[in-house]
Amino acid sequence: MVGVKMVYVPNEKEKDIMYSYIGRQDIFADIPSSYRMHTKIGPKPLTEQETRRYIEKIFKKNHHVISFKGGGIYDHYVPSHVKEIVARNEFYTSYTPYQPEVSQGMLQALFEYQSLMAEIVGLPIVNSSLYDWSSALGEAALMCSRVTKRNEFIVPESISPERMMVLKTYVHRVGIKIRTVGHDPITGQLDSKALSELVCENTAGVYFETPTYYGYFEHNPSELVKIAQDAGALSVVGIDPLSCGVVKSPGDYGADIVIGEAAHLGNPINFGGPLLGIFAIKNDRNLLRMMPGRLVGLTTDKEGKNGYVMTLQVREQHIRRERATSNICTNESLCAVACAAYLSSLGKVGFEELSKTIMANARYAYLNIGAINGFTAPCFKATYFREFMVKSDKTVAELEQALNSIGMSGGIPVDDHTAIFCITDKHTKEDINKLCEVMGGLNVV
Amino acid sequence: MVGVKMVYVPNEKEKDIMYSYIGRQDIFADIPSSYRMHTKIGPKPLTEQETRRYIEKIFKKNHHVISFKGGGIYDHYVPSHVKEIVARNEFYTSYTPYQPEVSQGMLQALFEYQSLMAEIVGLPIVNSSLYDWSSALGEAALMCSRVTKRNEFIVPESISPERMMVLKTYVHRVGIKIRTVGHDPITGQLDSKALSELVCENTAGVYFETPTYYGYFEHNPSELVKIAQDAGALSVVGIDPLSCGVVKSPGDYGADIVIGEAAHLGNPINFGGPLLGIFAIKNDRNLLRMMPGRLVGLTTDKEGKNGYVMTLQVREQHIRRERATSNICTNESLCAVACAAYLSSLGKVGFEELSKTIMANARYAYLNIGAINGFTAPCFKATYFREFMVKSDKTVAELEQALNSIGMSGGIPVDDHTAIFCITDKHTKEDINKLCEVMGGLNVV
Amino acid sequence: MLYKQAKNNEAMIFELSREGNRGYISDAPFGVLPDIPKSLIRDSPPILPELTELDVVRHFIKLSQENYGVDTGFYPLGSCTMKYNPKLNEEIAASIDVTSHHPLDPEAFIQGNLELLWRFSQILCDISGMHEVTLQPAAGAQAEFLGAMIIAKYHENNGDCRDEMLVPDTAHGTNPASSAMAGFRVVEIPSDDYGQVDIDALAAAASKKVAGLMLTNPNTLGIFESKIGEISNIIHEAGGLLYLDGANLNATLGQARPGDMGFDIVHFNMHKTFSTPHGGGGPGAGAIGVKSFLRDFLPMPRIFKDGEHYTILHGAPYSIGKLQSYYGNFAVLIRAYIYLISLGTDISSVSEMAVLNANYLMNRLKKDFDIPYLDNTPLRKHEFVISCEKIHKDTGVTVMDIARRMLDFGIHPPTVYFPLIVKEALMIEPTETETKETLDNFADILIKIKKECYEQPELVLGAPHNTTRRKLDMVKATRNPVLSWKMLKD
Amino acid sequence: MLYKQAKNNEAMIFELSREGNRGYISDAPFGVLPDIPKSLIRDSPPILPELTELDVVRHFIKLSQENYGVDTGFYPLGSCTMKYNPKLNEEIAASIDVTSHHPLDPEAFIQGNLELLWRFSQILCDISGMHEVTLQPAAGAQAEFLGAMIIAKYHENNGDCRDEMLVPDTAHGTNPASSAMAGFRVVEIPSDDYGQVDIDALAAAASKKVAGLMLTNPNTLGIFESKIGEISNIIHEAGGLLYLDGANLNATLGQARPGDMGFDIVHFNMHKTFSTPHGGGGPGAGAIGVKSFLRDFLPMPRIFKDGEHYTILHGAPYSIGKLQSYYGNFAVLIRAYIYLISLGTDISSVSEMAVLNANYLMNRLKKDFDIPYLDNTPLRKHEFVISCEKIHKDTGVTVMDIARRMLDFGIHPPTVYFPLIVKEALMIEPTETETKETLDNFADILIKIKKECYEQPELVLGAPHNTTRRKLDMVKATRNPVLSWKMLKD
Repeated sequence: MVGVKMVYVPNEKEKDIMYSYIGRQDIFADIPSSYRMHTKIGPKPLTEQETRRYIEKIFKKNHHVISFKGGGIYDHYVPSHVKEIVARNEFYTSYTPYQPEVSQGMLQALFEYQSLMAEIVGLPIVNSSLYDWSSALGEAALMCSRVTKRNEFIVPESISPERMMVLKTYVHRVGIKIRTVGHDPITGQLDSKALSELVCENTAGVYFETPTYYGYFEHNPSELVKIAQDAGALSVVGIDPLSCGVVKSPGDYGADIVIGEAAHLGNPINFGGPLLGIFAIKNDRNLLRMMPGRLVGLTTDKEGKNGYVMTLQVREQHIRRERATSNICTNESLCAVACAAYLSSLGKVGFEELSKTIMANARYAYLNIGAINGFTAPCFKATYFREFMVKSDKTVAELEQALNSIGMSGGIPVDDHTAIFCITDKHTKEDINKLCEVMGGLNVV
Repeated sequence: MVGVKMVYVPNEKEKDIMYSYIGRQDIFADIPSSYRMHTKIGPKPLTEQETRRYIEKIFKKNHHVISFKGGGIYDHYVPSHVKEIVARNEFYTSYTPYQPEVSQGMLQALFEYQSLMAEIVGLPIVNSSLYDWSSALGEAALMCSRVTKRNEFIVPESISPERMMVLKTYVHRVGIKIRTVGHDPITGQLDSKALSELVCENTAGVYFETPTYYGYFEHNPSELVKIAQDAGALSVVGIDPLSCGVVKSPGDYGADIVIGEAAHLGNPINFGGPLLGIFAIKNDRNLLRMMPGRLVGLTTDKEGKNGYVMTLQVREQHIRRERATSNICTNESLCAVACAAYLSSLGKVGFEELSKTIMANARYAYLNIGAINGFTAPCFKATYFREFMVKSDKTVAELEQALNSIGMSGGIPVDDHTAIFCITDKHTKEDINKLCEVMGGLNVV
Repeated sequence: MLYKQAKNNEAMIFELSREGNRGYISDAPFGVLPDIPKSLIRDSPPILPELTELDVVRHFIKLSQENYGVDTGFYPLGSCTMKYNPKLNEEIAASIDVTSHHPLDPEAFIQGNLELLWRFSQILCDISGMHEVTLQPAAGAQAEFLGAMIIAKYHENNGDCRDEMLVPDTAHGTNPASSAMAGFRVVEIPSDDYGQVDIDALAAAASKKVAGLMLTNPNTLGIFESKIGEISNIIHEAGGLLYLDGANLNATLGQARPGDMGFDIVHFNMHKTFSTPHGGGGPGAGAIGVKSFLRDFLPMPRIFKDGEHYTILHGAPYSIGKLQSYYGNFAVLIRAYIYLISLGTDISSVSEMAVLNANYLMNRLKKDFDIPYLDNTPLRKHEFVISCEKIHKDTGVTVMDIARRMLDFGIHPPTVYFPLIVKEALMIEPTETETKETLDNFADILIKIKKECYEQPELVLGAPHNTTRRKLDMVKATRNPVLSWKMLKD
Repeated sequence: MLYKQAKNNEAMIFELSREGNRGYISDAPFGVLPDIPKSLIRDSPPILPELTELDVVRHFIKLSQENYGVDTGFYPLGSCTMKYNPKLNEEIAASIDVTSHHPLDPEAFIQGNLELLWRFSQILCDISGMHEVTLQPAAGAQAEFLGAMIIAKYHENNGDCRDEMLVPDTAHGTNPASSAMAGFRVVEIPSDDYGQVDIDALAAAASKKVAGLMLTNPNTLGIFESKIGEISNIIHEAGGLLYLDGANLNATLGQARPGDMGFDIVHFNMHKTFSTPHGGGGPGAGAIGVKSFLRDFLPMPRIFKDGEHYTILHGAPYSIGKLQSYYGNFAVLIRAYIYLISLGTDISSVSEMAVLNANYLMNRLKKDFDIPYLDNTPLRKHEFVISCEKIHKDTGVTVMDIARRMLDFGIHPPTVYFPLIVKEALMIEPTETETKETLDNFADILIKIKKECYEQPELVLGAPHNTTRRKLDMVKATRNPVLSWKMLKD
């Protein structure tokens, strides 16, 4: 459709004036002619209505399912008012708040995100976001190495394969070695003895997750933190922040660095992105200096009024270039604002309630699944949060097929007979009963 | 769910303090005890998620159709940015702008709506909205009577039955008699001879519509206006404002009052409401004094800056009470803002284009329908805008059933074999071809 | 710290126009334009401004920042019940299920919408103690007009010629205006020393000419008409009908039902009692509930439940007809319905806190301000009225000046000069959705402004200082009306 | 008339907390909590603030009014391409189709999403002249890191040990930072008198140690690297790879393709070139396009079209692995895709107007300001850089002061102090979505401020005057970091 561009590109009638003002007609003359294009590329321009029809036709090829897949992507309900807040034009159409005097809204909102997350993880310093949990792990490994000047990073064998792949990418070229430590086959708990033996003078950091990728908590996290710290390494803990409504925070047991995923606190899952990587540290000037990501701090203006600014920017790439603590520039600010609005809405009581609800509902699910003939759940003797492993006589593929046929999507496969199921606040009792019904029916047939 | 109310009702923990501050525990003691309720009424409170599930379950009982029904409700595309504008919290959560200094945004937006609509209808004074076209007609009849101190109001026989019913309700108790005038059976044009004979010293106003309920234009509106005015009556013209992108505006032919419906310019159809009633008058101080509805005017503030206020409020019920020009108080402001945003987006060229597109596409439809064996369309020799009558050998009910079965909804019935079909900018060529296919198939079977 | 509203100095949209720019482009036609008689063709299209999508967005976003809503601050505008508008309701109202159906589409395709309307009217019946509800009125005033029409129709139907409508002197202006539109002569009933309907005056007025009484209860002083039983008897014994102006229903939700008090007709305002947003003046939505003996007079269409199916009744012999097209303001009604099903039985906590907030705030202010009728009637319901007459006499500062001064503190002022029987009235309705801190802050500011009236009256007289515009010249606007760009240009 | 930003004096959200208030309540559990070992249980829940839904909404709405975005005004922040974010894209991105799918759900259920990603990557290939595109990077910087990793992997795979990355002195800071993260030693290449890469220096640096060159073209001076053919030859002959930092792609869209110029790897920023909103810092989304000989190194997962079916490849032997979880920032990518299919072949008008706007504005300013390299290189692409060094020397006013003064006029200032090779640099990128009037207004204001620098420097030094906050103390924030409510309390 001729003219569609005019909706986004003005000055159609003023182009001539502008060209003659600058005194030249070919403003691309500096591009060597051999590279210049002489034909237009791309499809036929579409009007707004045509565009919408085009996209909606493709969307029809998706099918909505009740999914029990998690793996860091937790499909929580997002209250309407949180969506309305992040749809505010002044928020979503702004850039990184480089000019603080005119950007107090975003800065205060990010400061509040940092503050709310600090309360949850129990550490006072949280950056204003990283891309996701996985890249936060990569950054944590790099930071541990920078801080300790050591080059080994220990992770649990039970780590999510996604996170493991990202971690490897992040450390691959800077000479950090990844070492893994196993877990007890009954309790799933990280093998603290093996860990004690593994740490050495090369250990930059020890990472563990709680809840783990398999869904249960480490019951003695302070021991793991201590092993790391005793070896002169930093302890890095990966969490689902929602679990901190029930269980001790990493701050409670002295973790140095906390990472995790917070997208599910106020953001839809969006097919896996954007996410919201948490990165928190102890109040330690040395760690602070080495920390990746943006920080918003409180200060005062020339009239003495409180105000907010991006601070400690000297760590960042736009100032320190190749010696920066990270290359991160664009982060996930708006997701952090959503998270702040969501957490303030839940409040102290609501956060604890929701944390417990997830835990209770997950228990309802694994108890009922575990009671089905031919199924075992959960698989370790430990306290679980939202995810749990299900072992079945039938293969995961057979189970998945049966679930797909009624519009459900089962757990994330671990091996041929094991999958990790996930419960969020969107699952109803009926959903889980239906899941169990399919599982039960599977064995009968 | 206990506590749901707390989301909307604060002070749960401060109630005791407040009760003791006022020094009484029973704040409903002034309601005679015989009337006080001792049991709670209503259903179980629902959480946000439960509420959504409940509503969505009921919505599933609706079925989306491609509808060819119009009758004043025209399902036009609403651009995304228009929706975003009226979703601005400062707009939609504000009251009528009684305090102008803090409400300049809404006042300016309404002034702009008045101004844009004034350009379209060709009259300089447009109020900031009435409920809908029908009640605008009622108000117009009342106003004509007030202004002329006469008590007969002439309307075309071809008026929409909805509008006719509303008109009758509005004038029923104040002694205004409704007289009707017919139209030429071939051209559909209002019988100007009959009208000339009907007008008399009792005629307060003469109302006609262009396009008419049947969809064609009055080809000689200035004659009709003149007949009214020569009889000392006011002429009232009902329009689809979009048609004024092509045809002369009522201002061009000297109408005294213009009414119509503008909801489709920027607002979704919403199952028929809210709508957006247009009410415009000539620049005549006497008419202005007698006009219903709110008006926003330009003035200056104490620093001499331009600013906007609600003006001429002395006409209104909150000041003049039973002698007010109308009882209207709440109107359709936000729909008017959407309309202003939409019209500014279309602009001069886009408005004309859209007006012509509707007319051209309607013609495509009636030519193709008219070419089907057993069908006649359109039914009058006249120029049509968006709606047109279709006569068929089969009954309207048979046709409707056939269309329903493929997810379409046909025209609005006029009689057993006639229905009024409507074309909007949402109908595609494929929709109309499909419609014709069903019509063609109907006669074959 | 004083509030400062944004000043964007935004030009009128016509001034932003630049030839050739476009903000929305519709699909190209697939048909061909018919030959149009020359006489019919407009000489030139309407001179609408030409802007890009960005221009349009930026213009209206900037304007919005120069407006004040519940979402930006406290809005204790008396009798308007400016409570919080829950966002779930907004989101659902914007969904395709609400926005996309034509009201005349086949019954089978709109069962969901019909069910919602039906269920909603049932809830309203339950809450009000009425027997049938119509959701057609587009607003409260149209509902009043409908109520008056039903009263008229009822008496007409009885062959009873009654042309007087009784209205208390505290009534909203819409009551007399609506009565007049329905052809009634309005007879005003004075208030007594308790701020309530003067029973003796009412009894004296209650003749065979009286069609009905339009009563607001609690009234616009926020005072519950405790003698409602007596009032009901007087009106009914005179053969009249009792109509409740439901503008103040927020005060009694779940506490007492108008149906039980003898009201024959009740109107509801969705945008007051049931939390739908007011949109800067509208759209709102109204409803009318009636006792069963009046149900045949209700407007068309009516919705009935037939087993699991919902049907539409388009005509009925005694119906007053139609008030506006189709089913009323559906997109507004749906928000109110969601609000009600979400709160459920907790609806009584709405009225409790609305009343507690009002009484708390009144008590915070009673030492510093005159509150008429307080000695005789110590309780208020959802709102209360202060008189600033003494301040005016002492300092020359009017209540309107005080209202304007409040703007400087980021608070929307209460309603002023209403009800008419209180001089220099300030009518304060905090609503239930505001916190105690907000009320305390409001009280502190009002007391501070009173002090300013005595100590620095020029500060108050010159207000507002911090809003987008300073005090606007209302007289100029009336004397020389400029009501459109067209009038400005010409 | 000067702009004034809103000042709402909004407290920190923790200060608004009142015990017992709730802003969102989740469903009650249907299961029973397991026994949790005491040692695991948190002593007390995190002290999150307690607010009603209204409190939360009002707080953040007020904060939003104290922020500045493209939708509130001109935002010529150089190198950030702050163009208009079309609202259709926002609406579709908020629809359930975009928001609700899990990335690991069965392929058969997510065919629509896979198709969209696949089609999008095809369009990016077409536009850039590259052969395969991955959409995984969450942002431009992550894309750069990925590009550097692909360069590393390529050489590793060839058994070729190269540890130097060449980066011009005009490069964005992310280039050296990303190179370092990928284990490279960064070698800076100076610019010549034309504001372009010094070819001799480049040739001298091009050794067998060189893994590649990260080039921005047009560069951050807005100057097109006209000797790109020579540059490409030098790098390729040395065995290195040529990487395009695509931050400035807006300048060449539809005019010339990096693939044709010899680039082996290109990165894209959705939130710059393709109009997705920047969200106050993110989320954005990146993409990397490569020539076919590098496709095996792309990260997992990759999407392939197989007839009408789209499949996901989760592993491949030479892949660099994964950069972040799953498919990247889908909700951002979808906006960019919609933008591209909507514009279609009109994409070239984007670059035309972006470049015309920049050159027009530069010419409007060149009489009054120093524009380095202008004599040698008179054309700019999408942006240009002014030096305020003389003003600084003459008056003591820094470019940062000038930037702050612009805020008083309701304009977001350009980027300052970048690129590093220009002293007191002001880097101006108007973008194509702004009108000539906006540019003229900007030029007038900048010239006016220059005048102020000489005549009333205190006005500029004291700026901003009309924003939510006056000049903020950056040093204090660094010296005594207060980074959370927790730190403030303690």
